[in-house]
Parts: sequence; C-alpha cells; structure tokens
Amino acid sequence: MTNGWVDIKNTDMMLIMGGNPAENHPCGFKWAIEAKRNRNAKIISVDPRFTRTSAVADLFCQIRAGSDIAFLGGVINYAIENNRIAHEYLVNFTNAAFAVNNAFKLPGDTDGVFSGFDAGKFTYDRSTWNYAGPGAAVPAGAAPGALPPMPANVDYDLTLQNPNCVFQLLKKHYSRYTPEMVERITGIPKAQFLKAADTYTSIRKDGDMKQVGTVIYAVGWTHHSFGTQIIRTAAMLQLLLGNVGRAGGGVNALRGHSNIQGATDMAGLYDTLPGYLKVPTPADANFDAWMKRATPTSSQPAPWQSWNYYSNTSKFTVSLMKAFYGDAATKQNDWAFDYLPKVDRDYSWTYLWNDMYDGKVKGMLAFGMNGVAIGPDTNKNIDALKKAEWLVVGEIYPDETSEFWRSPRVLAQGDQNQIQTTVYRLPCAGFAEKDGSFSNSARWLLWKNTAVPLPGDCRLDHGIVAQIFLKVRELYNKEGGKFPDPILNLTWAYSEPQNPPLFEVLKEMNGKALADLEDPATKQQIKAGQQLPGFAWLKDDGTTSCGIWIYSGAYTEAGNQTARRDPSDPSGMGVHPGWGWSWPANRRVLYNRASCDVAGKPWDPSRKQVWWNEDSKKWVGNDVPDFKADSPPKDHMGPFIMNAEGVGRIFAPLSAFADGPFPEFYEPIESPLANLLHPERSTNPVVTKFKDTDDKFGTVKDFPIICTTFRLTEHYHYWTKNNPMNVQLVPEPFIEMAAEMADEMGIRGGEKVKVSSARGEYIAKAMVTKRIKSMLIDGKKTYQIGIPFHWGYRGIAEDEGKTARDLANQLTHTATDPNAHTPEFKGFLVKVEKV
Amino acid sequence: METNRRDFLKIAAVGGAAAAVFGFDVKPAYAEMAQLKIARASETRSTCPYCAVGCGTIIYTLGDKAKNVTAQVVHVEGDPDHPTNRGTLCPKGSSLAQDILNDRRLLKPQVRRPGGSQWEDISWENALNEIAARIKKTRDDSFIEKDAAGRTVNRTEAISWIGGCTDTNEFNYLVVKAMRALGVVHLENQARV
Amino acid sequence: MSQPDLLLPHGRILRYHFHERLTHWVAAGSFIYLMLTGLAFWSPWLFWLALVFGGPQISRTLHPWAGLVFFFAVSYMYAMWSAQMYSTENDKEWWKNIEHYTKNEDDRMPPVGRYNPGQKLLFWGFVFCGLLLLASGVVLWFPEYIPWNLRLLRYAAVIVHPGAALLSIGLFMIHIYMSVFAERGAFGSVIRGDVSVEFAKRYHPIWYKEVVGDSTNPPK
Amino acid sequence: MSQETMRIQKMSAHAGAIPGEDTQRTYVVSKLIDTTTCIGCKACEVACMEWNDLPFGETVFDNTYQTMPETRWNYWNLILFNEHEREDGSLQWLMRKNQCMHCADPGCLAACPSDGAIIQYANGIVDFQQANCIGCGYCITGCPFNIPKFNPQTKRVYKCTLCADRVGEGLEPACIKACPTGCLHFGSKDDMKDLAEKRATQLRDHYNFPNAGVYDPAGVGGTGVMYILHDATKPELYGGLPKDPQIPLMVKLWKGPIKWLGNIAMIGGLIGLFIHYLRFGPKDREDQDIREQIALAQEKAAKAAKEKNEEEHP
Repeated sequence: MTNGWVDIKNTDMMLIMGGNPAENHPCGFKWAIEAKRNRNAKIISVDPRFTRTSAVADLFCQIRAGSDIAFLGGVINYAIENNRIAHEYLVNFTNAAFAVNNAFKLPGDTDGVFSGFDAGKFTYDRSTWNYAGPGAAVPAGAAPGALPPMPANVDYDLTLQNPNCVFQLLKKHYSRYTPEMVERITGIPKAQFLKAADTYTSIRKDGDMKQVGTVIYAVGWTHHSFGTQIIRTAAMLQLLLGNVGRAGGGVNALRGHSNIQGATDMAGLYDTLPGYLKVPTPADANFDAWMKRATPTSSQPAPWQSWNYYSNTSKFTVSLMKAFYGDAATKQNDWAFDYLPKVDRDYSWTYLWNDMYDGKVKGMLAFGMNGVAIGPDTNKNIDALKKAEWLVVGEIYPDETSEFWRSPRVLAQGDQNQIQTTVYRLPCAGFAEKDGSFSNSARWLLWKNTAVPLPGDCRLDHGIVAQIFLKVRELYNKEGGKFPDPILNLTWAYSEPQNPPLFEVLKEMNGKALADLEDPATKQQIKAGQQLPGFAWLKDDGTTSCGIWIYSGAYTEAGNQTARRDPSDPSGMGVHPGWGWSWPANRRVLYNRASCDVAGKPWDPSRKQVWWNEDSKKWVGNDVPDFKADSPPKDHMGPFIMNAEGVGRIFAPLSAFADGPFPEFYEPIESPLANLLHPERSTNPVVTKFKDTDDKFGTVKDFPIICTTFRLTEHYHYWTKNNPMNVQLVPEPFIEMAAEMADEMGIRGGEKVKVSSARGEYIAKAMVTKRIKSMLIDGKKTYQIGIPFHWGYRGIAEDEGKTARDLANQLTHTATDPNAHTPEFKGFLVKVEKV
Repeated sequence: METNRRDFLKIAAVGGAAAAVFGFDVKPAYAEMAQLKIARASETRSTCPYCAVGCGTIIYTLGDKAKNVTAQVVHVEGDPDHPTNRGTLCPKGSSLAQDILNDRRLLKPQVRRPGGSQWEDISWENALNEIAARIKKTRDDSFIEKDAAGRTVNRTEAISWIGGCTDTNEFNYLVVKAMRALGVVHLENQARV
Repeated sequence: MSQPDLLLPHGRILRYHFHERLTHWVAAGSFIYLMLTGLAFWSPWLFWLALVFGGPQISRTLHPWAGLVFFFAVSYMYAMWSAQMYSTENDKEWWKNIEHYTKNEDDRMPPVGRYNPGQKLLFWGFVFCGLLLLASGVVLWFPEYIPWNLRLLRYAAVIVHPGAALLSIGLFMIHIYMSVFAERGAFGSVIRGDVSVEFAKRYHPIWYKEVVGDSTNPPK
Repeated sequence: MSQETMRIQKMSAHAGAIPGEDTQRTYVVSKLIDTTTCIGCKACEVACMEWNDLPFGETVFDNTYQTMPETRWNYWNLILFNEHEREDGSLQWLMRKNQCMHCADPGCLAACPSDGAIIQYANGIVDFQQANCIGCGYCITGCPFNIPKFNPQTKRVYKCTLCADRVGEGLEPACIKACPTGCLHFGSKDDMKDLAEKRATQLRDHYNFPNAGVYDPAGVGGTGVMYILHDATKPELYGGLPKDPQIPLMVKLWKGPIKWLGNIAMIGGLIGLFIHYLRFGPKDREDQDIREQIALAQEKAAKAAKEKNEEEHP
C-alpha cells in the first residue's frame, strides 16, 4: 500500500476492484466504512461476482474477469475527455509533460504491439521506449542489445500540447477505450460504466483538488498474464487525478498474508535481494559493473531537480554484503561479489515447478508453503514432485504438498510405490509459539510475543533452518565440497546459533556501524558497534552493515522500534507514528510531498500531511516527509524520489516493464473471444506458455464458461480447513453460478457439479445465486463462475469424506505475467456439467 | 464475583419444608453468572497470522506464567489499542484459539521413504542429518561455477526453496541469507503467487 | 334378564370389576400428579408444588409421561365404558330435574341406569379433555421440534392445554365431591368394587333392576 | 442481598416482588446493528462461540453463505443472508445479525413458568438461568423472534446472554468487540438511539435509501438490540424480521385473562362445593331410614291431620 489501513478513513471515493476487502481484509475494511460514515464517501465495487464488498458498495459493476485494463483505460479516457484531471499535479508531479522518443509507436498504430516487437522471440527491443532529450543514445562500447540511458535532461512541454508528450500519447492511446468498447469488452453496460466513471472522477469536478479518491485492489489484479499492467493503469489514473501521495488516496495493494509484505521486502524471491536490490547477473563482471547497471541516473527537465534516491544503491548493497559476510566481505574481494549466485533467467514459481517436472530440480525445501495446493496446475506440481529426489516440508498441519504421494491423483494412477521421493515432514511452530516481526500491508513492522510453549516435539521454524544450515556448514567444514566459501563465511554470530533469537536478527537487519561514524552536517556521531538510526547513515566503504536497508531504523540504539505501542494519533489522520515502525524511515504515506501543491501548501488544508515551513526552511508535518527535508519548493524537486525522474511515471520508460510503457488491454490466455482492439494480437504478446504434457490450454469451443477463483472471509487459504470453527462456518466447497445459467443447465442449488478445464476437473456443490448474472460480451451471452479454493485432500471435512478431495488449482494454468511472473489464476475457461 | 448467588429467597414454607424432607435443594439460584474467564489469565500481545491487515491480538493463557504452569490458550481477542483493528477481529482471527490448540497439529518429525505408502517416525537428529547430507550432495552434484560463456555464476539449480508468507521477517531474512549462501536460485515465495 | 354373577352375599352388588377399579386409580393417580405439577407451572404461587414432587425439572420431565399414562387409562375407560355412556331419552328428563339432584332430592329424580347423565358427562368430559391435553401436550412436550413456520401449533397448545386442564380440574372437583362427600358408598365402590343394594336402588334403580331382574332370590 | 439479585428487575414466575426492581440507579445497555455496513463476515458468530466456549455442531452446504438455517442452542448469533432485487433492478445482499433482541418486555420471560429461570437485569439484559430452567420450552413459544433453543441433552434452553458476564465487568459483548466494520455498536440505549437516528438520517440524505430507519419495535416495549435498516418499512426482507413483533396473543391470553379466569373458577368451584355441602350435605345420611320414618310419620301425621280437619270441617 502507498498509504495505510487507517488512512483509508480519509478518503472521499473508493474504487475497489480486483479485490474483495470486505471478505478478505475485514478489519482493514472498517476504515472504508469509516470513510462512508464520517465523510459520506462512496464505494464503487467492480468485480466478476457480487461480493460482500459489493453488498456495502454504492455502485456495483459486474466485470468480465480479466478485462480490467479495458475498464480502467475507459475511465482514463473519460477523465481526459471530461477534463476531470488534476492539471497542476499532472504537469509538475508526473512525466505528463515529458517528450517521448519520436520512434515510439503505440499499439493502436502498430497492430496491437508497441514499437520494437520481435514477433519471433516474443520480446521487445525497448530502446524506443524512452524520453526525448540529449544523451539518450546507446553509449559507445555498450554490450550488444543494451538499452540507451534516459536523457539527463528531458525535452518537455508544460502546455501538454506537444503531440509526442506523454500526456498526448496517453490521450491518444486511451481514446480507443470508448464507453462502447468498454461495454463490448467488459460486459458492463455503457450506462453503468459511465455512471462508474463519472462517480469516480467526480472528485475532480470543476478543477477541485480537495477531494481524494483511492484505488484498492488485491490479487484479483495480480493473477493475470497482464497483472502488473492492470495495476499500472490504476496508478496512472491516480496520477492523472492527483491522488497519489495524499491522505485517503494512493494505490493500495491489500496483501493477502500476514507477512507477505515482509517476505517480499526480504527478497524471498529469486529476482531481488533484501530491500528490492537487483540481483547480480553473469554479465556483471564485478561489483562495480553490477552497481553501474543497478544504479539509475537522474533524468528530468533541466530546470527541475530529481533526488533519485536509488543513486545510493551501492551503499545499500555493500552494507548488505557486510551483513551477510562480515569480515569476509572486503573491498579487496569486491565485497564477496562472487559469493552471490548470479541470475540470468526466469527461476520464478512456475519455472521452478517446470524445472522439477523436467527433472532438473532434485530437492525442495517447503516451509509454510503448500505448493501443490497453491498451484497453478496442481496436477503438474504433483507430477513434478514425483520426480524430485527429496522434499523437506516444514508445517504445522498435514498438508497436500507433504502428502502428494498419497494424493487422490497418485492413488488413482496407482503408482505410489514407484515414487522415489523421500519426504521429510518437520513439525514447526505456530504463530503464538514464536516472537518476531510481521510487516503488514501498510508496511508497518509489528513485533509479536511468544504466548504458549511449543507442543509435542515441534521446533521453531527459524531454529530448524539454522540447524539445517549449521549441519551443512559442518559437513563442508569436515569434507569440503564445491565452492564452500559463502557457506563457511556466512555470518551467524547469534548468541544461540541453533535457535537465533529473533531480536538479534532484527538488529542485524537494521544494521550497525562497523567503525565510528559522523554526520558531517549535524556532527552526530555513532560509535562502532552501535545500531544505526536509519539508512541515511549507510556507507559503501564497508563501515556499515545492514541486512535490509529499508528496515534500517527498525531496531536502533533506542531499542526495538517495531515493539512500540503508543496508540496516539496527534493529527487525527490515522498516522499513529508511535505504533510499531513503518518502512521507510517510519513514513506512513509514501510520496507525501505530493499532498502539497508546487508551492508546498497542502491541497486540502483539512487533511494536512506534510508541508514546507518557510521559517525553518524545512519540510515538516504530521507524517515523516517522504522527501529531501531541506529542498525548497522553488527548486522543483520531484516528489517521487525513488524514480530517477523524480516524478510519477504515466509513461514507464525503457526496461521498467516487459510489455509496454502504457498498459494495453490484452485478453487472458484462455479467453472466450479475440481481442476486440486487435484480434490478431489477442493476448499479451510477450507471454509464453510451457509445452509439457500437463500444460494444456483450452478454447471457448470446448470450454465456454469463464472461471475465476476466490477466497472466502470464513477461511484462510489452505490453513483453516484444519480449524473446526471455520469448518463449521463454511463446511464444504462450492461453485458459484448464475441462477440463469443453472436454470438452463437444470442445476439446482446444492447439487453436485463438475467443472473441467483443459488441465483437470473439480467437483463440488452448486451455489445458485442472483449475485452473478449473464453478460453480453461483444453482444454474445457469456457466463462466469467462481470457485472458492480453500479445500484439498487433507482437512477436517476432507478426512471425514465430506468433499471430493479436489483442489481448485487442478483447473488453473501456468502462464504468467511477464513482469511479476505471477500465474493467471483468474479468468480461465472451463465447462460445467451436472454430476 | 461468586459463582452462586443463592442467598436470596425463602421459598414458600410448605414447599420448602416438604422439599427439604426429600433432600431437594429448593432455593432457585438467582443471577448465576459465569465468571469472567479471562479475569486473571495472562495476556500476551501478538499479531494475527492470517491476512496482511496485521491485527493486534491478545492471547489469554492459563496461569500467571509461574514456573510450574504450562501456559495454554484460554481465549484470543483483538487488541483494542492497535490502531488498525482497534480490538476487532474477523472470523478467522476470532477463531485463533482453535488454531493454537488444535488436535490436528503435527507433533513429531516424520519421513516417507521411496516407494512408501506410510509415514515413519524419525528422530530430529536423524532427520536433520539426512537433510543436511542431501542438501550437500545435491549442491555438490549440481553446482555451476561458470556458465557456458565462462562467466562466474556460482549457483545450484537443483535445490529449491519455497516459503510461505506467515512467518516472521527474521525467519525470512535467515532463509534468504542461508539459501543465497548455498547458491540457491530457485528461491520462491507465496509473495509471488 | 339378570346378572346373578354381580350379586354378592350380604346384600352387596358388584359395581366395578377389578380391571375397572385399577384403571380408575391409574387414571386418578396420574391425574392428581398431572394436576398438581401442572398447577405448579400454572402459577408462581403454586410453584412449590413442583418442589414437593422432586423439583421442577423432574416434574417437567415426568409430567408428559404421566400424561401418557392418564391418556392410556382414559382410553381404556373409553373402551370399557363408552357403550354405556351414550345418552338416552330418559337422560333428558334427568337433566330437566337437575335442580332436585343438586338439592339431594334424589327421590324426585327419574330413575337412571348404571351411570347417571352427570357421570356420563364426566366421562365424556374426561375423554374430550384427555384428547385435547394429549394433542396440546405433545406439542408442549417437544417445542423444539415444532418449526418456526408451524409456531401456530405452539400458540394453540398454550391455550388449549391450560383450557382443557381447567375444564378437567372442574370435572375432577365435582367428581371428588360427588364420590367422596355427596354419595357415600361411591368411594368404596372403586375400592372394594361393590355397593349396597340400597345404594344401587337409590342411585341407579334401572341398573339395579337389570342386575337383579326377575330374580327369585334378590339379595338380602 | 447480593449485588446480583439487586440487579434483577424482572423475573419469571416469581411470587411476590422482584428483589432488584428500582433498587439501583443504572442505565439500560443496548446493541445497535447497522445492517447497511454489515459485511456478513461472521466474526460476531465466531466471537460468540469463542467467548462462550460453545461446542461445535454439524453444518451442511445449503446454497447460501448462511452458516445454518437458524440459531441453535449452541449457536446464539447467526447472520442471515438474503438476496433482494430493488425496483431499479439493482441487487441488495442483505445481511442481518440475528440473536436475542433483549426485549424490554420479553415474551420468553412472560411465558416462563419457572421461578427465576429467566431474568432481566436492571441494565436490560435478558438472561436465562439454566440452573432454574425446567426445559418446558414455553420461552420458545413466548419469543416473537424464534431465539431460545432447546438442548435435548441437558433439557435446558439457551440463548445469547448479551455477554452478561462481560457487561457485568464493564466490558462490551464479544460480538460487539469483534465486529470488523463497526456495524455493531454498544452503549446506553439512549446513546444508541441517537447514533441510530443520525445514521438513518445520513442514509436518507446522502445515500440512496429514502426509507432508511431504525428498528426498535414498540410491541415488545422496545428492544435491547436495535437495527438500522436500509428500508425500515420492509423488515421482513431481512430474514423475516417481524414488522410489528408482539408477545403472541395466545401467550398473552394464557398468562392474562385465562389465568385469572381459571384461578377464579378453581377457587370459586372449591368454595361453591363447600357451601353446597354445608347447605345440603351428603345425599345419603346414616340416619336415612329414620329420616324416612320421620318423613313417613310426618306424612302420616299430616294425612291424619288433614283427615281430621276434613272430618271437623267437611
């Protein structure tokens, strides 16, 4: 979230789409209700199903799963056509005025692709996706295929009239997303779409800048083969309306798991290092080459400034290497650059399983992660695990992954005794049995305490990892082996190495001084060994260590900041600066400089976040300014300090995205019709599919119904099927379908139906409801169904034989988003039959 | 508060006397209220492990944390001080007591051997030794120091880690640290899906 | 036609066979229990009655079972006696003279058979109330099985049950009064089974004639 | 006298005065349920189950999100889900938390025959005292909201206590605390009424609900649980919420006129019979024969006198 949970209470308008917060984040959703109650705010709910969020919304639109970009593009078009835009914000805080390379072409002009498409390789040469300006040429001697840099000084037109400026391109691009086109693609009747567009953009009616709107989404947007671009479209809309950085505004991802934000920050993912640092590639010959590639250079109109905070990348990275390798990371050995594995291809989730399926991945450690159930394409994952040599599962309940060898699929195939995989199942600790911090969706780090002892023979998860690692290290110590250096030199200086106390780990993550440090400006001193107060102190000379730069400040000399419990909120705006600790630097709303006009005065004086204090010549406020504290407004430094341009990106240049600088509507991989904008280029052109036996794709001829998966408020993923309370609330899996469709098929509520996709089948009872209606997609009657996915083959109801022991992900496919590599769980094709 | 508040009515003499002869307790119990079950339980502040709202919870446990007590959950309730949830909890958070005290919990290490159809018990020591040996062997067998172009890559593509998203930041940090040190690149997480 | 088997020595006539007496007392016992426990639930002032019978919970538990016993006893009575309980032409005359009956001027009453019309009324009253009490009692016994959309049944039951109970209590009071206080010898008839010739002649002259008939050897 | 009995202001089937009636200053507490912000998440259901440690029961899928068709003896708090199409074609998914309404004039209490089995505290909470419950189920009949539920095993009736144990200690009920959206409110009845009216006004003025209003039915003296409804003219849409709930007429008749008529009849009957006996005595006195002889003698004497008279005055 750019903002936070409590901050939602400050909004006037909510577009809730690709998410169902009333069901999946009920306690956070209270702040949406508070906004309704106290500000007469409105909720627009756009969803394939009428959900419990829709039940309290002021306007509901039933959208075809996967057509979100068409809807949002239509809203952008509406906002521009009706001048419902934040002009001053747009010109000064976004790249709307930036001129774009003449060679850049929009998909409207080039058969559904942007300029630079290689139809053979399904990739883009992105060199034309750049701003215009001096210095935007590929430097001599660069590697073949290297992208040009952004121009140091960008050509611009503050009147926004230049036909090649971002705003004009945006306008042209989305002028194709007419209300009629939106209706044909999304199935939302034109009148209803216009009502939604009018309602949402009404906050900018007659040039008003006081009101604020927020966009709230969840995995209903990410689970697509163009998921990142849906979110981009929303971000662009928010920039267009001047809603980013403002209390009650922003683009708010509601994350689904207690510490999914922390796991992302911590880089439990192949393509990043802690704090969103870029991983080294084999092409990075040494540390400096890596830093040169990873560090952006600023690019903005000449009279403007850009802080370009990522120019500090090397400080963050050296400090990380010092945290990982301590004294073994020196300037002489390139900060142990060789210790890091180099990454130059896609190792993401579906590739991981595909590699295991192909016999390349021999062993897997799965902790708190039910990979078989989570899918996509459960059957493929089961088939992949059959080929693994070993699997280690750390869990608190019996799960589908650890028991893949006795899944219904394996039992039906009868090849259990041929499965050579050795499976270890280790009993782990429940949340109440361990302490440590979670980072919530609002980036708040909150410490929790141990309440009960471990039951039975369970061990702490981090203890198990430590014990395994230390045993491996012992083996390398004793026996030697391939490149043991990173293993032997990894810092593990915890007071109890077998069970590292988590507060010590948090201290390491926060970072400490390795030598005496002094801030030249304030003369503040930090002694060697002391905890750092924040990431501003990080150095790239090896005198600081920090496990994750964005968490620097979480555990300072003042103690564990994540355990702070001061509930006060002096501004009344839900900032709560003394509760826990928020990254970065305890800021609660990101980009909050944008809550002020160019002169540094709040857009809405009744919702003051930060502002320029002319007397102290500083940015001050109710929140920590997300800005260079002493940069006066007249310097025109951009508020989006993490972007090299300093401004919000309506046009995302160069390598930012794999599939285009503007989002274009593409059909889901399995879709009932060809893209109405460009039928020849129907789906996301850079998405590729696996071609294994288990990777089958269906067409509308065989699978005429659109299917989407979802969560219920009564259950949590594949966890609460072990909890008798939640099982009582919703005891059985079901399939939600339109009453009209059920009538046509002769299905009555409660009867068993079989849903099949090209990959697999799923049997559950029908929930026949008026909450889903038939839709006219390009004039053709189309149905959608929804499947809640909380069941499997191990659980209370499952073990009692009350379910078909199917997993919803037996139906889903493995095509992924090219940017985030997230699979397309939503909006695939199925057929439905009465059992 | 006492459990029984029976110190009130004197029942009609005849009935009372007659009933007393037969040994019946004749006095109705008026306002027999349940005791506040958390009145003296220990409070521990925690965070709900489910979604990313990160609601503050208070776990009430048996006993006062004295040495001779094995704390067990009595009740779980929202933390009213927590700015986000202000004491509220959803149906999942409200049922956390059933998650903490749940008879489906895994309580001992187990192994399924190749071709096996059942779980077998295994000691922690043996399990960890076997796992460490397998990790080392797989790593040594598959470690790539240089790629086809001769560039240093120092990675193994044969070991994978998949992690859930309900464990702590500190756990994740230790995992990333250890896995990167092993050269693991198939490092993925619920955060992806 | 006489029934010499009913003629006993010492001028006694058998009025009730053993199975009749037993049935009567089964009905009477259960009725008294039902009445007293029922009254306990009827009025807070009488709630102590339930305590006397082992506590209100036990009373609540046993009351319906006692009700079944009562109903079966009444049913058996019906099987035994209903044929004798139908109204006759003579009864109308009796009713016309009811005033004399209440003034103990029995000699002014038309002769009656084994049962006088008042007794017949009592019988039918108990049969009728028994049916109502059973029907409403079953509803009240298992209120949890009466679904919400059939709640009218429960509403009816809470009126019918006390109504029928009140009616039967009224009958009961008259019955006790008549049998214990007014007609001496009647009480003995449901204990020992026999009545005196005088009793039979006085209160049930037609029955007396039926029993004695043209017997040449009338009891002495 | 304990504090607890002083807090009792109404008591079922109690002979004589109620010990706590008007003996303490207090205010009536009340729940306010804003159905317009209810998301049907069932947190209240779970919080209720958890706080009261109620045992789990069997449920089956029934083509609805509703946990079960109606509340159970071990499930006191149930959200009712109803799909409703408005005149303009838009869909409403109405959710109503159903539980004991804690009526000011409780039908259950009126119907209950057991001394102190149902009580109403001075703060308005209607509570079942299972120790005194005899399991007759009259409360089930007396309730216009279908709330009290019978446990066949214990033969007692159970329902929402409004967490009397918590409220007694100064805490809010468990459901109130849990409610994620804040559609549940708790406070003094006066405060809740104010809040309800304000919200209803907001719904009428700023949202498209011209008939929004508050449900606090007068037929049962007002309720300790009030609702804010999108359309207060149609409470039936919310899972059959009665428009004008009353203690059932039959129960009123039974506990009112019939009871008094019956008492009069029974007592009158006893007295009447006694007087009859005094006046007329038994039908067959032990001196029956003497009386007959006396009567005969008197008859004879009268006859003789008459004859004599006739003789004297022919």
